[in-house]
Amino acid sequence: MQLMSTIRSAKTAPALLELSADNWRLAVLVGLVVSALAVVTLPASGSFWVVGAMSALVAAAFAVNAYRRRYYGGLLVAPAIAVLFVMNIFPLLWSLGLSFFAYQSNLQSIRFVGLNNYIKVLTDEVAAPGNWSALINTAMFAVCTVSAQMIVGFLLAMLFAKQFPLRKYLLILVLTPMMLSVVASGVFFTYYYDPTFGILSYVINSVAGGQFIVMDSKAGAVAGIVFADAWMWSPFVMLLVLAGLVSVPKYLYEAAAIDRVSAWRRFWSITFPYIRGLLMLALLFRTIEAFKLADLVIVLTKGGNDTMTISYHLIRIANEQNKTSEGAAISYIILFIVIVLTNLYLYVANPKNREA
Amino acid sequence: MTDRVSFWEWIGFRSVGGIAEAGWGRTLVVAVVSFIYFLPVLFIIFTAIKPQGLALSVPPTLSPTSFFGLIPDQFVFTPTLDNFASVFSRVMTAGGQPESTGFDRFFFNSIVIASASVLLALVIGTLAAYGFSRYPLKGNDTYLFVILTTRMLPAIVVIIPVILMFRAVGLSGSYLGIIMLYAAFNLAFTVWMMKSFFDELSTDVEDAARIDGSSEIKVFFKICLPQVVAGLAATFVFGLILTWNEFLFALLLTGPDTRTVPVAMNQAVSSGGRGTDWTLLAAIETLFLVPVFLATFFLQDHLLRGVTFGTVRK
Amino acid sequence: MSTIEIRDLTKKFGTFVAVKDANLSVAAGETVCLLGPSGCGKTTTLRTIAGLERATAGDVVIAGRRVNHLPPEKRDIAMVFQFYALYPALSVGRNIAMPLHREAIGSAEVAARVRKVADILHLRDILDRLPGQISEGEKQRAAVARAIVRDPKCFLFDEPLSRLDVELRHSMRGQIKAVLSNLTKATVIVTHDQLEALTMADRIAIMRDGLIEQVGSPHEVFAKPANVFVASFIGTPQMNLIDAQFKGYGNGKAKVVFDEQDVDLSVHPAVANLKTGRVTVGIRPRAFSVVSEDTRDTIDAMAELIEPMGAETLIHARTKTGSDIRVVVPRDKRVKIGEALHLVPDPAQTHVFADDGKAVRA
Amino acid sequence: MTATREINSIVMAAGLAASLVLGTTFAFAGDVTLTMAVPDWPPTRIMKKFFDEQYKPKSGNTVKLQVDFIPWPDFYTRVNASLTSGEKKYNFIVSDSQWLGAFVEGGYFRKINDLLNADPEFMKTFKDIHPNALNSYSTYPHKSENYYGFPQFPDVLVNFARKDIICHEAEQKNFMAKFNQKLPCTSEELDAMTWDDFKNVGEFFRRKKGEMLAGKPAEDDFYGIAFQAGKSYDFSSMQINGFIWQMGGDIWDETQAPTSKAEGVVNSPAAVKALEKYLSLIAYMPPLAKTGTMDIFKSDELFRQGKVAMSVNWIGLAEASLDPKTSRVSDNLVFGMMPGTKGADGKLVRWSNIGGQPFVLTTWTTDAQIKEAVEFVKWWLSSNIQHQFAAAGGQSAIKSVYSDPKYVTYRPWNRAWAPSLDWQKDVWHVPQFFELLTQQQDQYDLAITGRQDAKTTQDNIAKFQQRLLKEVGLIQ
Repeated sequence: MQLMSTIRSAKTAPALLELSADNWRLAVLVGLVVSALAVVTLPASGSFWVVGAMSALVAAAFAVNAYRRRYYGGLLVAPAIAVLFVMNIFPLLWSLGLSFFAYQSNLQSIRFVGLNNYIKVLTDEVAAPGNWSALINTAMFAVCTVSAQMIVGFLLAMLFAKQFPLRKYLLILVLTPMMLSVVASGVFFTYYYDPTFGILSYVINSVAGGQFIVMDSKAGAVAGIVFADAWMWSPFVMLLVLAGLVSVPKYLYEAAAIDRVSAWRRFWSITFPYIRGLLMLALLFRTIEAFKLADLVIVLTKGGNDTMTISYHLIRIANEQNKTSEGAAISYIILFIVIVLTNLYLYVANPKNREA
Repeated sequence: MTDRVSFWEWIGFRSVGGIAEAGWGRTLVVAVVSFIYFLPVLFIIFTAIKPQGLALSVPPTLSPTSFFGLIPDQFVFTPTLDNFASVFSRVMTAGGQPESTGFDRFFFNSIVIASASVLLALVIGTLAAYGFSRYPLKGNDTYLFVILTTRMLPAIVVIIPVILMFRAVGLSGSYLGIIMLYAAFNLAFTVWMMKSFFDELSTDVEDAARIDGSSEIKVFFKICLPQVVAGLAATFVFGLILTWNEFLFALLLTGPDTRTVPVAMNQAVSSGGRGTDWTLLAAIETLFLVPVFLATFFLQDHLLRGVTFGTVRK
Repeated sequence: MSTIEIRDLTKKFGTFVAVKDANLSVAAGETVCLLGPSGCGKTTTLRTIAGLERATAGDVVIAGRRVNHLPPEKRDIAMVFQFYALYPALSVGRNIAMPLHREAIGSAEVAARVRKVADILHLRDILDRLPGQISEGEKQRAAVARAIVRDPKCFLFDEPLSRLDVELRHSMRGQIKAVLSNLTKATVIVTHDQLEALTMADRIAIMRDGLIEQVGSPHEVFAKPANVFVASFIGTPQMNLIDAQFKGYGNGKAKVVFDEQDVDLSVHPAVANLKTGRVTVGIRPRAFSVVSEDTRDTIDAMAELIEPMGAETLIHARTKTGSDIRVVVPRDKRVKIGEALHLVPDPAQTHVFADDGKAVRA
Repeated sequence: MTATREINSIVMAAGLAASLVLGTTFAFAGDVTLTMAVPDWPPTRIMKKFFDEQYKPKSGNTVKLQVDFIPWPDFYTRVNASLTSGEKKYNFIVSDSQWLGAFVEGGYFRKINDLLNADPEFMKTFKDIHPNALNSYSTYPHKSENYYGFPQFPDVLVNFARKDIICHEAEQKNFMAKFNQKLPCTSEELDAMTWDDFKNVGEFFRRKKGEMLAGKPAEDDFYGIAFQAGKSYDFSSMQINGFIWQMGGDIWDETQAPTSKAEGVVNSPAAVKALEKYLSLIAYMPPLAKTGTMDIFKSDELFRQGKVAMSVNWIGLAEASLDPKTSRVSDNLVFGMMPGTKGADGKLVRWSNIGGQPFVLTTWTTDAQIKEAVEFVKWWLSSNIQHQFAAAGGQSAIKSVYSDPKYVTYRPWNRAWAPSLDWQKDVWHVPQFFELLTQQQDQYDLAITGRQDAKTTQDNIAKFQQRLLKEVGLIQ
């Protein structure tokens, strides 16, 4: 128990049967007994609340105990860990477990298959090619959309880096795209790209003549998706970069002006060190999100024109086809890739490692 | 006496008069770029005030006014507020009477669920961040990384266990369930962000307060918290933006009474069994944009301070 | 020729007038200090010379050329900033080399020049460190090194020593002065520290509320303050400034009344032309001789507080009606609290300022 | 504070919270609530409306129908998650006929044979449903005697056309000159169309902006035909199946499992030729077809916006084309049966894939609820309500209802309804439906967007189906 480990106890712990708010041993005992009774005697929806109350009791005892004995670290972190455990980590472990079983949620039969799901999704001659091509597409989308976001976000940030009249009002305009619901903006992008009704086609058709269809080739479809995604999320990168840019002390630029430093050198010597960490952070967050890219693809192409991404593929497998355990295996493969990338980021972003 | 001002100086890319201050020239340039960037949103807003029949007209109608003749008449439409009325009440069956669409409830739900969950995450997450920052546990970094990991997996993976869990305990379709779930999903972000803020604070003042006999609780509330108000505001805005438009969990874990707008919005994507009702969808999205837009606007000053995550600190 | 000249310079920020009609010229090889309390416009003046601010009106002339429209990089100047403005991501050596990148010289030459200034400023051992890893004094020297590594038309210093402790400040004053004296450039130093100004400057320009009050050599501004403000600002302990009624002039002495005392003071003959009325009499604390007799020439006061200052003793004396008079006497002059003092001011150090605050000397 | 007091207060607080969250679920005896998951569209809205306005339970109980209107795009996701997670929330579920297998095998959908047997009146109504509709909507295994569902909104594909274009004199004359054939104009003429005629219409009406169209210069590019050719859900299979059946091919026959084969059947020359025919029509559709997103909604939208002359689509979408608020062509519509293929005997073969949805009972519905549910279903399928439903824009699969002469007067497309019903078949109902469908849709998308020929496409589909169905034991 981490609550116990931080700082050595200042007061002696109460005896087991002493009635005291910090007697966590008694609380655990009472909690277990009452919970067990409740589980046996009450229906699930009733016993849940009794167990919940008992957990709260135990937690309260732990909290009082921790406070009296100054285990502040554990005390402060515990609620967050508890909520995360119940709502996130527990379900994650559940699906991790499922990935070792053959389980199809609509058929309710279950049997242990070890690593077979992983082997199947990676090597099976029917299932694997789809996974691999979706993974490769996802990597391509990640590279395209993240770099587009980084470039556009960076350029936007450069525009807003100085104080000027009405800046606040113009900034909020640029931030708006990321507040839109993906579905709504995605649906409107199908309109913008539509060859019959769409604005883009209208403009191009009237300027160039002929018939313009954005989404009828892989290049066009990818460009269409990347454009919409980058449009929505470049403001996020912009905010991060902008935060770095405005944190550069003004006098450094003044010194650079006095020292007659060229714009190029000024950027790399002064500005860039201030935004490097934030750029890497944006890269991390956006890459994680890029691996989850599905909504826009569903709305814009349904995965047609070879734009299937691993996340959409996963939705089809885990949701439409109810192949729950196979889906879990795929998601843990995604998680593995993302964790590797994240650690790579943390390694690169840490100056100590970089210079070594 | 006036001096020649170069173009670059005028738009603020090079300036003599105050390096960090640019003038109206810069405003003009940024306004043009921002406007172009904003155009797709503007189009949605304009679609919201378009007569339904003009949504798919060719050539597309672009503006409710001609802007003093700037825009040719064929691109101009007569604005209407009917679509906003249809968001809340419209005819659902041929020849029937207008009936309530329940959107008043959905908006209410969205606001309650998003704000409650973000605030809850803020409370729990700020406490945890303070703990991670001031009282590092054994394996502190591991905890932090695990917390970050919870944001990496596609939501679809956890959905079945979560539904099972919610069903078992009767949380399905309740406010409490979805609020707790969103709070958990916002926690990762909140903890990471707030920790960087606490890390940036100098501990001298806190130590001084402790020496003066302040309790830990008082140190936290009276000394630390007031210094990270910007961080709280920024975290709130980011959390709100991420939660506001969440779709999958909302679809699967809310009932008819707790349904949120992003789910109900699909009413307009496939309206009455035909395709998209463009003007209705635009009206919903426009209304739905307002709360988060206002929140962002009023907390905007904190945003830039908020996103540094301590990475700038040397 | 390396000179700086500002003519009728005015700088406004919105409606706030930071500098008003300032005139100043700095000759080649000359060091001028802009001295004044904070907010007086001295830094703005310097920044306007540097081109970091644009003049609202008036001209900035560097080396005989009007540079109002030129950005800093085209003015060929070097500047040391108050916070040093060292580039945090670059080593000290690369910081110093920064201004040399525009010069058409090879990297060997750059290295040689950096080494040269590093030697002058004793930075040789820390060239590879980052600014975050060196002390305040080293930062300051690095900032100076970066300024002098090049051969600009003039030097500008913004509060160069304000962040150093007293001891470092003392030694750096000497070092900077030594470095500057070897260069024949016009130099402007902004400071709020009169000691810094008095020791380093060839001339001092004293500013208040955007106006240059007086420009002169350290001796001039001390011995002949142009007005009450300069008189009060220069010199420690502060000059005694006594409100008095001028009753007339005769026998080389001015008859003044203050605090119900009639006193005849030996003053500058120009006082004779003054009309009777309110004046301010300024007398340096060290300008008093203590005599035993109460005469018409003496100012009478009672010692109230005695502060030994080492070689000298500062006495706060109070006149009958309560005016405070600071007197500095040699250490060997023993004065007790409560003792009545009869003070005779040195005529050469007695200044009369007319009702408008200006010194009466001509 | 002592631990006992703590326990007391915490338990009380938790109890309070529980009752707040769970809400009061206590109900009086005699109160029955039936909860129903339905897609949000007019046929279900009408059902709910009729129930609220007209339904009087014979039992005297207070019966409430609580309907969860779920937007169409998310309907399956929501229902599927609710069922597979064991949420046990709904008593009735509107289900696409193809989902039957997946959810029957999972034990979610309730077999209703016992209810039918117990109630002859119910059985009589039930057996009055057109056999093709009954087989599709109610049986699992397909065409067995195991019954599950009741028609909610039965649907077939019909041909929508614009009178102002196809009946225009100049167009009629030019068409005759070009094809030596009359351009179909009336409903009867539409009924008689083959896919070749349909293709001619497509070819004939391809007009660029400004070219003459029905006596006026076209305001925008104009196209002859539209039909479904989209990648998502079943938005090409439903159409292609009709081509395959009409041209003598077949899909994997689940009724003959496990002896029926996929390889050799699915990629038979007839099936390949059928797909080729389907693909040959794509060129005459609006350009969106080239992106693989020409789903039923887009083709309908293009038709309503006046960009095409003829469109094959579900009746379920037709209502919007009659409404001037959502349709630019509402004044000039004519409807006919979906085009057919000339058989060896010279008669038109009109096989088509049935659409629409049944609604089913779930296994956790209690006896008390079932009693009321049966009464409700009987009421719903009663002649009076079915007539009202049809009059409000619905369709009825009950023979006595649709064969009533009044029936064709409700809507202009109703005259095509009865004859079409005789030609309906359905796609697979097996639990592997979604796997079969997604793979097939992906393959068809490749063919539609011109990346793959018909032969390869059908070969790939056959190979996949053979393997998958063999794996699960549906093919020996």
